[in-house]
Amino acid sequence: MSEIDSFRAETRAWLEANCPPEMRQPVKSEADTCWGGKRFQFQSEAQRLWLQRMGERGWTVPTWPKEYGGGGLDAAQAAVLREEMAALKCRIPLASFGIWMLGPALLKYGNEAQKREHLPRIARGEIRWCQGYSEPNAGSDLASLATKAEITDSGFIVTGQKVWTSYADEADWIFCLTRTSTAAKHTGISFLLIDMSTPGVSTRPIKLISGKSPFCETFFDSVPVPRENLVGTLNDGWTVAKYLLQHEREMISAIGDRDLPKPVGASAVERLGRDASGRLDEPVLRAEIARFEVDEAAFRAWMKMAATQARRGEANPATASALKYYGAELNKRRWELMMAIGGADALEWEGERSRDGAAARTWLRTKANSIEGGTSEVQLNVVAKRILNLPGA
Amino acid sequence: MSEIDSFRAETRAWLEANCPPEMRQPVKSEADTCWGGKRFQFQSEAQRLWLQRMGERGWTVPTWPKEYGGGGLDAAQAAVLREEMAALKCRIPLASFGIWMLGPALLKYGNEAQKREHLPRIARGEIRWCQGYSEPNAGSDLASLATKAEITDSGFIVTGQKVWTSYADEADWIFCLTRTSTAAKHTGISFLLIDMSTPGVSTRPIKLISGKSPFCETFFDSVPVPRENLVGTLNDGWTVAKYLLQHEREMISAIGDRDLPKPVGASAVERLGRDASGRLDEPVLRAEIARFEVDEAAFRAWMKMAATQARRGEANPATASALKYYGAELNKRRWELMMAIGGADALEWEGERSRDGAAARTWLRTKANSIEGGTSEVQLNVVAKRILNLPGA
Amino acid sequence: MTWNLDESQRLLRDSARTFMAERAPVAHLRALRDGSDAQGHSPALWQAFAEQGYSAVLVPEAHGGLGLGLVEAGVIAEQIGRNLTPTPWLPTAVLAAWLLQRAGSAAQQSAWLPRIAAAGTVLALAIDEAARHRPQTIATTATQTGDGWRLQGSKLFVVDGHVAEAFIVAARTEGGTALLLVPADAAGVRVERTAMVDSHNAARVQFDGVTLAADALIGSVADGAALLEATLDVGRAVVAAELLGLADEVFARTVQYLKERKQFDRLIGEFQALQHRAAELHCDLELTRAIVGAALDAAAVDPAAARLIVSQAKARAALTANRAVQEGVQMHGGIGMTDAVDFGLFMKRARVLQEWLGDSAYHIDRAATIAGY
Amino acid sequence: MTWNLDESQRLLRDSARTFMAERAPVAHLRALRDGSDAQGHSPALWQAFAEQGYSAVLVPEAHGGLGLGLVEAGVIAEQIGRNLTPTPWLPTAVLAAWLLQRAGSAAQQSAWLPRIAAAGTVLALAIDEAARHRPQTIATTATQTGDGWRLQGSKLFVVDGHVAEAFIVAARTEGGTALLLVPADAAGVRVERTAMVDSHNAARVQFDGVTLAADALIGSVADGAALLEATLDVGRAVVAAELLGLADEVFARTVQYLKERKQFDRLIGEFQALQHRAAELHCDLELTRAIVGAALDAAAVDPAAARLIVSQAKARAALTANRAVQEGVQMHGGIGMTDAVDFGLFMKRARVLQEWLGDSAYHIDRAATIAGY
Repeated sequence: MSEIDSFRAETRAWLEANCPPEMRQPVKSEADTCWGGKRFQFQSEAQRLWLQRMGERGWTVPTWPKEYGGGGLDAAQAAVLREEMAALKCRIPLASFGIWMLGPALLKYGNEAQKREHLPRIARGEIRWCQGYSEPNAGSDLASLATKAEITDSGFIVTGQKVWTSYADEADWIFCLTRTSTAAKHTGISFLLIDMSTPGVSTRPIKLISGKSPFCETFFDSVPVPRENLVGTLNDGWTVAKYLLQHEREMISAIGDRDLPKPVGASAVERLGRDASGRLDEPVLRAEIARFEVDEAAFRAWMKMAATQARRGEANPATASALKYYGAELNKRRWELMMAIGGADALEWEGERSRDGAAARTWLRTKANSIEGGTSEVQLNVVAKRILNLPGA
Repeated sequence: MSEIDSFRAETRAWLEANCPPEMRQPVKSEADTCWGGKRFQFQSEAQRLWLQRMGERGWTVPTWPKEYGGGGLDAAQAAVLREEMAALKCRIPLASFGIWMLGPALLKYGNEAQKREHLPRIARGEIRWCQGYSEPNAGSDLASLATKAEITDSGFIVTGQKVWTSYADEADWIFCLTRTSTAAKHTGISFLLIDMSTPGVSTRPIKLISGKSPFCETFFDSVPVPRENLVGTLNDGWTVAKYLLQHEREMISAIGDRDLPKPVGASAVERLGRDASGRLDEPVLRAEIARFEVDEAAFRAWMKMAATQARRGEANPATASALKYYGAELNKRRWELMMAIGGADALEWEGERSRDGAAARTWLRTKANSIEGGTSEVQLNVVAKRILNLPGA
Repeated sequence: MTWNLDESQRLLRDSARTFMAERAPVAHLRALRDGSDAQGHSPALWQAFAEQGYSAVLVPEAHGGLGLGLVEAGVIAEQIGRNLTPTPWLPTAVLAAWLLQRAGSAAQQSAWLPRIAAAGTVLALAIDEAARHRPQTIATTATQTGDGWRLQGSKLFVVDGHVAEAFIVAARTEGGTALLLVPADAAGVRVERTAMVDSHNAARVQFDGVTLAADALIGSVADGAALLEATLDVGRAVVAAELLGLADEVFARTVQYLKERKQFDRLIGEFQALQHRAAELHCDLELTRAIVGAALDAAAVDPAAARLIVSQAKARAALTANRAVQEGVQMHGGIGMTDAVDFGLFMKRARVLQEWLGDSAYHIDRAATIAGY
Repeated sequence: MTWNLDESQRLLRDSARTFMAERAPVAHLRALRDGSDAQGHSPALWQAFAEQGYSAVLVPEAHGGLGLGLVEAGVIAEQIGRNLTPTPWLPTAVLAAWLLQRAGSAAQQSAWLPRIAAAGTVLALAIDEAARHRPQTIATTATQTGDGWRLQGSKLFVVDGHVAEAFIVAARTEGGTALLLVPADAAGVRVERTAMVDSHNAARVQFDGVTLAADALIGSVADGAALLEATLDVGRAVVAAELLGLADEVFARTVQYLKERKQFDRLIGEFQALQHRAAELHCDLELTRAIVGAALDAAAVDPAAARLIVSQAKARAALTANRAVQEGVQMHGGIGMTDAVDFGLFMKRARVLQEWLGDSAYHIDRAATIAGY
């Protein structure tokens, strides 16, 4: 038995022994996700146990080094773990911006003390992080941020406001871009880690058009931050931010691949029926759906192609922008069609019949797809410049 | 009987007496158009006679002053003439860039001698004019033209090249934008009238993708032009040009209104038949056509609205750009659909069955709609700047 | 037309513009929504509509109305669209008023038209039975009994149905289609208010063996289908005008934002890609304005002869409004996604108006059918 | 797939790229066109295809071919698309070769496959009878006689039909569909060359009581319809690859032009509106590349199971190529409208390839039908 085969056998055995049966059921709603953190309320003992066991083994972050709480697996082993978890239908033990975003940044730009301090607690789900990038007057032009970090003897005093901080009201710490110099736009930014229990930090949820509030405004009123919480070089936080943005886009562009929603055409027939010729009984809507499904099939094929190319190291990194752009626009089109199919039913906003307006709220939610994580316009700029090499973009 | 009513009665009587029956038949092809000029071959005696009679009366240019060969009619009378000609189905006696473009420029910017010299000969169809604006390296950026007009004691020596000069190979004179100063882009241009029989002028037809050659390249090799052929002020030709461009756009945007082509949907049913439910037997093509016809109906309504608003003086002059843009794109869509409807038949390029590939050639011709007379991109820039007042367009 | 107005129509437009902006701006909708208002509209505002004459626009002078036409209705609808005003005006003062003045008996006209003109009632049209608009296939049945009717079926997307005093119900019956006036308090009528995405008002209504007198019928059974279609087309033209007003307002606000918002040290309105999209949208708005005007003109003369252009206008207005709200949200970026600004409200309302009386897919298909292919 | 190639497939692609660019670039098409060539293609070039093995790609090794698959055919088609190469390759070495190796009798295979591999013949598929592709409704009839067939009907858009040695004709017959091999010189066959917009070659062919021996039938009548559909789907996947190659080439030339052409003192590639349109087109090209590759992969395994993705690929490739040529001409401005540059030729060829074996409207409709709605 090769080394990887025996790793596979051990992994399967361990998962079978340690993953509680409840954690092998499909996720039913957002509420089933385990986010960890000091204030997190576990939905079940099984959820708590699953996190604890995986965390102890470092398998919440399989490829991180062991000394920082990771599993120390190589790429092949990590793939085996993913495959075996999929085979047993194990849920992901921990969803975390710490894992997805801050971790990679610390591994690349953090100093030894920062890694030892923060990474293990991320891995074990003890601390929940949120991201403080956007500001009310920055938007797509992220680097024009104004939140001020005044330099003091012991560190910084931070004053300003962030916006679109996901789940800031439930997070323990925030990683932030702050302005430490006004001399130049991109080279006056520093990347700070801030404990949200520090006096002067406050948050306010933002009510969205979908009626939900996954984002907050976060305010800093003369918040003291110790010097050791600076990641990377003073005034060079933009380098860290760019690295993370690229990471984020790849993550967002991969989301579409996770689970395939029911085909629009099939939903339409189910709801609207067929005419005498066996076609969907709405000729023009049928044509619009069919055109959409051609594009969707092609997009799925593109995602697979891009993944293969990325694995081979043949992909232009800006491909993530192209995929992010197209996927966002496609999902918006999907939900415009779903609303048309749903007709009057899909217009309901409350009550059991419409599951509290689930269709309408999802439709409204998709409008953010082309804004968050870099607007569609920004992605097209990136494609024009980095893939097509067009001048002066 | 009111004055206008008696004018109407007289007009009708005169038209009935003077418009030859052949000139009341619908125009069958481009060849039926009378362009006038020294080298023009009349298609028939009736065509010659109709031009002569209308020219003598000044009714080729009804609203121009009588002293310049016009009819001296006011707007109301001109409308009556148009209506009566339409009622009797009289053909237009003369198609002429002299009438449509140079005439209005001379009336506004020409001096008395120029008006007396050129306008009557335009009105009678004795001289055929063409327009020399575009240059190979200018394109949409018209003002970057390079054709040089060196100033001499007696006038100018013109050297350079024009392109897209419509029917230059059949024209007698050309009105040209030339560079008389390189100090500034827009204020170093002069508007010259050039006799094309002057030594040094030569033309070469441009073969288009449709297989036709309505345009030429026109070359000037040290062509002497007398001082009196300068229209307007030296170095201020851009003012004249802008005035004419506006005129041209209005003309082009009005073309669509002249005669309504057969509806695309009706053509489709005629060729492709109906299915059992009575619908066009191609569901997706049907949806595309139906969507097109909605836009086309709306565009027609818009043209009427714009015409009404223009008559009342309520229109933004840049509306011509918006109409030009939309009309061009719509016509391209129309012919993409016509090609789809025509299928394999429409792909034929020669022979009687396809009337020498009439469909395909028209389809290819429409691709120029969004380029000639200012590209679609330029029109959108104009709309953004002059109608929406967006900054720094 | 909404653009080719005569002097008195311009005065009406200016009055409606001022009135809605002052009395019923978007903040009015917000207040009703956030207060979870039981009626979902303001009876005081509805009363004020009467004072302004808006509720009387289609009611003949003989019945206390103004005896004006669809162009005037369109002018008012446009201003309602701009302000997202929640009001039972369209079902009551357009759909019901038009149908009753066209086909109501003398008794029906005297009973209802003066009260409509005075905004003293709310009437609602009950047509749709499934999620999508399909007025050709009605399952609700009206059975002629000895001395009247028996009505059985259920309706949904009955706009303003939860506050209606009576419904005008379309039902299948022997020999054609019956349009029946049904009091909301009749035995067997059950009304369920549906909270809609746009915070406007609609209901699902069940008619369970409702018995009605013979005089509940509007017009005749033989003419019922044609009468229904004409009424719907009148409504569609006016809804198209409401969509136009909404789209106009969203676009104006978006263009304004393009002139104010800075990104990358430039006003975002300087970016050519946004300029071109804005310019294209301007074209869409102009041609929508034109065809909505033409549809109102044509429907005012004869809805039966205006079927094609009404479908074209409703489809085009839906497409334009959809594009306007989508661009409005996108060009505003994240702030456009928040409930704090009005763009979400415009987007939600646009979606409901798109669906109401048939969406663009429905009307593009209908236009093709009418055009013979 | 045209993107997920193994080593030998990459070598084939590189060879085809060099070969077409050197031996059959766009100038080759121009020369044939301007010389009004009687055959419309170069027999010497066709012979060179054999030397390169391109004509042998789908012919089994037992018959002197390479025994490769549809992916390899797609690789060659892509390079043909880039260069607008006029060649009878697709009808002969793809459609006919695939059908014969799949369903031909031993005698038919021995008679034709070695000659196809050696580019020693031209075969043409005769399917369409009306302007639009409707292979489900065939009017041409084949009647079984005592010892063979009698064929009656007429076909059009028979690509390379004017130089074909024989036709494969689809005909309706008792019990199903007959695919018949018909020599071009058989009595009752009348061939009329049709000059096409793209200066490629096609014909209208009449079969007037043509008598054929029993062994003219390929496969069986019962399987005929399925066999025809599979053959068409193989062809569609390969035509999609040709469209992809064409679109790629046009886009590359357009992007190059954006980097060179100045207007208003700037490179036109600096204008954001053009940048965004180019970036969108890049996305279209990538997703077309991906789905064309997936369709070739799937059709290589089993065309009957690949119907949906083949239709999606053909539709998507047609839409992308159409957009690429339109943007190519528009972004080039006036010069793009002249015969002196190649854009018109790309546009013309794209139009023919779009139509061939069904345009985007046909395939979007077919995809919906296959998907069950």
